[in-house]
Amino acid sequence: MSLLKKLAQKAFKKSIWVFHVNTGACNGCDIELLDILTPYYDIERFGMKAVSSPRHADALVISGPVTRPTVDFVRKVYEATPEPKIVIALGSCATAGGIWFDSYNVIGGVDKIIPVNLYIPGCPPRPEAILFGIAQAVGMSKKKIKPIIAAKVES
Amino acid sequence: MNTSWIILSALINIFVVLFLSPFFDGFTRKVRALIQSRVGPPPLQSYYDILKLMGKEDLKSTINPLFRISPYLSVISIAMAALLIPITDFNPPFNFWGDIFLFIYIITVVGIAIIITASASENPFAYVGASRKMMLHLSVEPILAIALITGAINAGSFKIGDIVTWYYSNGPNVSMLLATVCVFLSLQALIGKIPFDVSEAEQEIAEGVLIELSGPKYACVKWANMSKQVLFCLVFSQIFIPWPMTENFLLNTIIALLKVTIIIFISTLIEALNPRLRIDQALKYNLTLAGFSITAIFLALLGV
Amino acid sequence: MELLFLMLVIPFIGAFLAYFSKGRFSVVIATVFSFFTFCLSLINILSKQRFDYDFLFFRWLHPDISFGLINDSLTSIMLILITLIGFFVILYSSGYMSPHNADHRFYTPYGSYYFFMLLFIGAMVGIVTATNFLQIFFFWEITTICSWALISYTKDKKAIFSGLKAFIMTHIGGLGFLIALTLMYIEVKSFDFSVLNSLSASSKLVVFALLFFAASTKSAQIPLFTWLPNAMVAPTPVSAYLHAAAMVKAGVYLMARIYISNSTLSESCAFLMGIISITTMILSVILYYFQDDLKKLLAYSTIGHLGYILFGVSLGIFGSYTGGMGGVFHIINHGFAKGLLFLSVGGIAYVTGSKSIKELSGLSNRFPLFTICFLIGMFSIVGIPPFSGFWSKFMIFTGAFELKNSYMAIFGLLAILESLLSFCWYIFVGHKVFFGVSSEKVLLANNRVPFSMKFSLLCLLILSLLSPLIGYPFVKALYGGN
Amino acid sequence: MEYISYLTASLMLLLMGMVFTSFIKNKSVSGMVSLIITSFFSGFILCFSLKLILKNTVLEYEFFSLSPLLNSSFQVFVDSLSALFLIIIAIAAFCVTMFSWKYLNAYKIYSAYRFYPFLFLLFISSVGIVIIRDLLFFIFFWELMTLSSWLLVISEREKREALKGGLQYFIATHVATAFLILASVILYSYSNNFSFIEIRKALSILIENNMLLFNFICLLIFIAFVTKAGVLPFGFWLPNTYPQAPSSASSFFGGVMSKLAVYALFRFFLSVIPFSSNTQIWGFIIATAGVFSIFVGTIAALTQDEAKRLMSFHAIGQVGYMLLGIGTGLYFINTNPFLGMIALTGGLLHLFNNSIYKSLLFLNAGAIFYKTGTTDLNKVSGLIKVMPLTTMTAIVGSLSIAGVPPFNGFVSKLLIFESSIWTAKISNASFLIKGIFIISGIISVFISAITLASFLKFVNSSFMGKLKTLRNDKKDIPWTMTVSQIMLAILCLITGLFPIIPLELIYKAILSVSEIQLPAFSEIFISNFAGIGINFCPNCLYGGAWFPIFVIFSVLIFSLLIFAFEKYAQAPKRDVDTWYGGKEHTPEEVTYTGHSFYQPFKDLVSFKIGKIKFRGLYPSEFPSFKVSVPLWIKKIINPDEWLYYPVANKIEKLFNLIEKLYDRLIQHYTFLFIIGIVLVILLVFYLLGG
Repeated sequence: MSLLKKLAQKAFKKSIWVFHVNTGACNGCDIELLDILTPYYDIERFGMKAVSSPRHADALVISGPVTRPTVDFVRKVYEATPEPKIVIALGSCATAGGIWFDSYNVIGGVDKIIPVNLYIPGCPPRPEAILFGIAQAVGMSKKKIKPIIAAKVES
Repeated sequence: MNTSWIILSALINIFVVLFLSPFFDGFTRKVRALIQSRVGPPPLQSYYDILKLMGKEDLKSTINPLFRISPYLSVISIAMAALLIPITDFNPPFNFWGDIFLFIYIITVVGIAIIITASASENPFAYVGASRKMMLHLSVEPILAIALITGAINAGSFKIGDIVTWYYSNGPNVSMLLATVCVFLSLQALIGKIPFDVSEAEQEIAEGVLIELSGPKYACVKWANMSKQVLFCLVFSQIFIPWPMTENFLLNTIIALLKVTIIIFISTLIEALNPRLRIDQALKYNLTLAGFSITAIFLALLGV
Repeated sequence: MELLFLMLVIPFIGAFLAYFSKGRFSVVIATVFSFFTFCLSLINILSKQRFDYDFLFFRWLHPDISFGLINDSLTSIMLILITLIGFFVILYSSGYMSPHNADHRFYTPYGSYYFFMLLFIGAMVGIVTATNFLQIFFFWEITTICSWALISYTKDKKAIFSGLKAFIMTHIGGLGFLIALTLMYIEVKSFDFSVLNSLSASSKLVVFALLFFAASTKSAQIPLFTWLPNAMVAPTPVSAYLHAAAMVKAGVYLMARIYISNSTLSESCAFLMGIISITTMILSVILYYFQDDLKKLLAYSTIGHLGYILFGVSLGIFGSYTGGMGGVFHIINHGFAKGLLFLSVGGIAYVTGSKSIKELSGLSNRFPLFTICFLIGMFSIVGIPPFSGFWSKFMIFTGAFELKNSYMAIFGLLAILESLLSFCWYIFVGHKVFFGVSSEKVLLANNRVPFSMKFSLLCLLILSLLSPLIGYPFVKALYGGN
Repeated sequence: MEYISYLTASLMLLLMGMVFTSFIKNKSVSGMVSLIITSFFSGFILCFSLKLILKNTVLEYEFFSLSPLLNSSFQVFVDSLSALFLIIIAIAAFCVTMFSWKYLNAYKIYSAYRFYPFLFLLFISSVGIVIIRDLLFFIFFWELMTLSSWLLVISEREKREALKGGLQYFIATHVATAFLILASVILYSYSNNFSFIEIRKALSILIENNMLLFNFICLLIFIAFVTKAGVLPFGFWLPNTYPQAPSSASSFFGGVMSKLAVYALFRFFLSVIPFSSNTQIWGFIIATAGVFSIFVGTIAALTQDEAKRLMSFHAIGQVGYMLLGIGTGLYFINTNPFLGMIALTGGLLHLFNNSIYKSLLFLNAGAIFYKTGTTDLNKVSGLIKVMPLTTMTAIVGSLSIAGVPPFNGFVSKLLIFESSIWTAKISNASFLIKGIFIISGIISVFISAITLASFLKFVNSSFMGKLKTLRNDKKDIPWTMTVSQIMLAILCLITGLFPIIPLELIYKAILSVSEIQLPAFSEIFISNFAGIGINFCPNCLYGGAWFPIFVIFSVLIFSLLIFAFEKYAQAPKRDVDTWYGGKEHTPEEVTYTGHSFYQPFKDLVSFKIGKIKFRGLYPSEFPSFKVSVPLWIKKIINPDEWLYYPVANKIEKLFNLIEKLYDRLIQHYTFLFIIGIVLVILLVFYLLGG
């Protein structure tokens, strides 16, 4: 592994670019996600920023239960994101389907479609929780639980 | 003017334009954050970004070979343009007659490289961006050309070095001041920042020309864009405001960096405080400015 | 000499034989006799004789007036034009005058047709070989009769009227000729071509004006030019012959002859000729734009080009050899090209039954031969190099400006303008008729074109291409002779 | 003597080709025959002209003379300028014929003898124009060229546009030729000879005696050539005409034919018309016409959606550059030979370069047509996947025409810019004239950007993007077509990197033509294979320079660095679908058509004056107008109606009146008889008595 590669890996943690995917959310999570861009929380101080193309993204933040029409989109957007990437399921719905879990047009949580690295539960989750979650995902903050999902990603 | 001086000077130019440009970008972001009363990213953030992108996966959405080549071309041409800017001395490291035309064309090549990348990517958003970028380019390029030609007429030489020397020794006159003002007014458009960032409008066409790029290619284009900012600020500060200039090349470099910092600060202020223009508005603005700047030529002809 | 005499006699004999023979046999006789005439003229040219023969046994009116045969460059080249085109027209007629003709079905026996055609050839040979004005006048009136008969050949009302009109108008011209002859005789008792030199200044102008009047009616110049467009009711080969070699060329031949034989003509004569020919030219080019019938278009074009020739001759009289020779040169070039044009239009009419510019389009898809013939004829006429018209027209233009006379320069300018305008209309017509999507008439046309028509068209095509080469030595000789 | 046999042989070859191909109906056989013949021809001509230039000799030979009828002779005269153009013709002819071989298969209803004979005729006439030194035969070949190109334009005889274009073309150029004919006959009246030498003598007398006439002749010549060259407003026909011919023919039109008009202009104004104070005025007029053409032509090109039409507009614009160079040169060559020579050289070098890349670009359009059946930029896209090499050549051509370093357009444009802007410093012309020259320079710089933009549009919308449906299979175009394009592309690159090669040829050509004292090559250009330096005045240092070596080295070094960098970073690669927001789309939905490119700019330069709509400063559609002829004209031109028929009717009435007297009554006859006798007797008495 070359020096540049190592540097790149190190830099990865300091510069997470986020692409936001809405698979059918009620916009509650989306508004909370926007909150972290505001001066109060200011996600940019961690080098994070929202991008508008999955090609540039390092993290996919998926909010909402995966509805039937959006299944293809979720797969596509996952494919369109370059490695290394992390997938963050934002909110209860994205985690496991939320209150829509048995709805006829909902598949369920995001992990039924694509591997997920991180769940941020809450309906909606607080901005602090989102920040904390992302920080955990990239290893900026120590994890409190064992990352079982990480194994799933590798498989 | 020996070979070693040329190499040293060239290295300094490359260093300033290419390798310091992420720092200046970081500076911009910091300033913008401060204006918006945020903390903002760390000053080296842009270096991290580029490094990170270097290590990322390189996605190929097309078999078009141009899609692979042209991002690198943009960096190459920026580097070449950097060699034509006087930083360490009145004379740039590569200094020959007629280089203002070469300079104008090389900065065009930067645009072409990005446009070809965009259009090779097969993405309609990228096409929109490419179209806008070209229009912006062809409306703003005449202003720089006219300003440089004004200098050339005044100095009686097509060398950038001679223009700077003449300007430094003779002091400003009306035509040069007018040209300077015009270049300043077009600086944002030259750099491609708000209010002239129509070709990469994130909210509107999803980064337009850059939408399909990823990994090292994206890093290159990002880097080229950052370097372009420094390059044009250097053009403005070194050619149109050459004061102060000393004998010592290190001191000159530091002065140049300081000037660039100030200009970038002003440019960031403009960027942070303005909304984006529509493409037709931008075109009209630029073409009006270009028409206005022709006055500078006539003034230069009259010798004032 | 015997050759020339034979040439003069053979068409007349052929004419009577053709008249009295039955059915298709007359065709054969006409073809053979015209071919024979053509061969004789060819031999005449190849033998390169130049003479001025005198029929010593024949005297009339005055002992000094001699009749005979002349054979110089002008005559030789006119002879080749007359006999060649005559032969091809007769050959063409053998295919054209048939019941299969879609334009007009010819059922009637052809005897009288070939009679008059051969008579025409004979009369034209007589005109160009005549040694004096009186002799010319004799044959001159024969051509008038022939044209009258041939124009009203189809015998419908319009044809008869047109024939009569042509007859009356050209005859009025002939009257002018007669008066001129009388005046000549009264003053110097001679009809020689060089007689104008010996006339007194005032009567010289009068005689010249009268001769020019005769020539201009024959050559359809202002004022009496209206018979020519009407004469288009004649069968197309007749029109072709009328326009290319016979009838109208008699007038210009007369003027060319006067120009060559008389060196002391005044400038006012030249000016008179110039102004009339230029006016005719401009008038004809305006009239181009009102024509729908291809043949009428060609008729007006003939009027214009005769104007060119007369303009060239007038330049020659004015003092420019280049212009004069250009005029003579144009007789040849125009003859071949116009013959080609008429015959191709005849072919088009033969297959489609229409000569209307509006009705025809896209002919090139089905009839490439007609297309090539028409286009090459057209380019020759309007003077696109490398085709023939370019050279003679260029000489005329050069002559006009060479004189450094402001009037002649203006005339030259007008001539160039005419050339341009006619080019515009011709190229438009060419585009309209030959290119584009085929019209109904063209699609319904029958494909069978008689071999004789094709053959004569092809030959004329080649001749038209070569006509500058054919004409050049003669014109050069004429120049040297002066 | 050796030279003339070369020349005769090559002309004979062309004639042979014309005759042979007239009889071969099969396209591929005909193509092969003409390719063989043309390659021999090109080889001969290249050998001949290079030898001529390098040995610095002149070929002078008289085939035949038309005297005494006209003092004109078929006088062949090949100096370095002619040789330069022969080189251009040879290159273009070879590539065009090679391309046509397979290309003609793209036209279904189209037999070979609608194309090759006329192409050979075009070659013959172009060679003829270049080598002749006699005005009459010059006009002859000039019009022959018009004729043959017209035949090529209308070779698709069922197409309305082709016919319209052909008609416009022929009429416009024939009118121009009429101007030339007028000029020539006026000149003949003074020189009494059509030879250029005699005409020059006559003109030098004319300058002293009749300035007005001299200027009039200059005007006629100017209009004649400028119309053919396609300089606006005289070249209005060009965009309607060039696209209609088969692409290989339009390639020859754009690459050589319109350049021959510039050649003629150059030849006449530099060597036939003697230098005088008027030369300056004409230089200025030529330069202004050039700038106008540059500006309008190129901006109009930006608004076009059809590849060949776009290129045709660029042909107008590029000719403007040449005219700007030549005009500036003519203006300054007397007062400031250094500047004048730089401008002239720039103009001619641009011509040389232009003939290469313009041919290339039209061939590219032909390749597109071959593959898709259309050159409409809205209907083609993604062709790089089918023909990658063609795409590369198209990009090279586009960058060359835009003058991007290191391709060849840059060098010549550099010379033109510098010379026109440099007038400010060196010349002592008036403020206004200087201003106009400088503005011309700036406009040409600006228009370079526009050129680039419109060619990027061409490249982007035809070669990039999703592949749309093709006419036939997905194979690449035949190799002959590709090779002919690649040859031209390589030439673009070579002449861009080593401009010294054409530059020296061109300089020699100008020196061979001009009769005034001019600085030597080494005084103006310091050059080696590293690049060129330009000297603007005898004492100053080098005023302009172009070091392609710098560009090459920098590109190489930086490319190596970046390549190493990328290799070092070891980014993994993966093929993915294009990102449209996750959804499946048809190619039509996700293609950004050529029409949409630069829409705001198009709106900016489109306006309406009266009833004429201007699109890109160029009238896109004229209101139709009808000329109604007044009745009196119709009446006057038909004297039958108002003169002859009434008179005839009157006479007829008179005769009817007389006829009435004959009413078959013997008494009346007797009465008349008696009256008659009485009258006769009275008369006799009167006569005898009197």
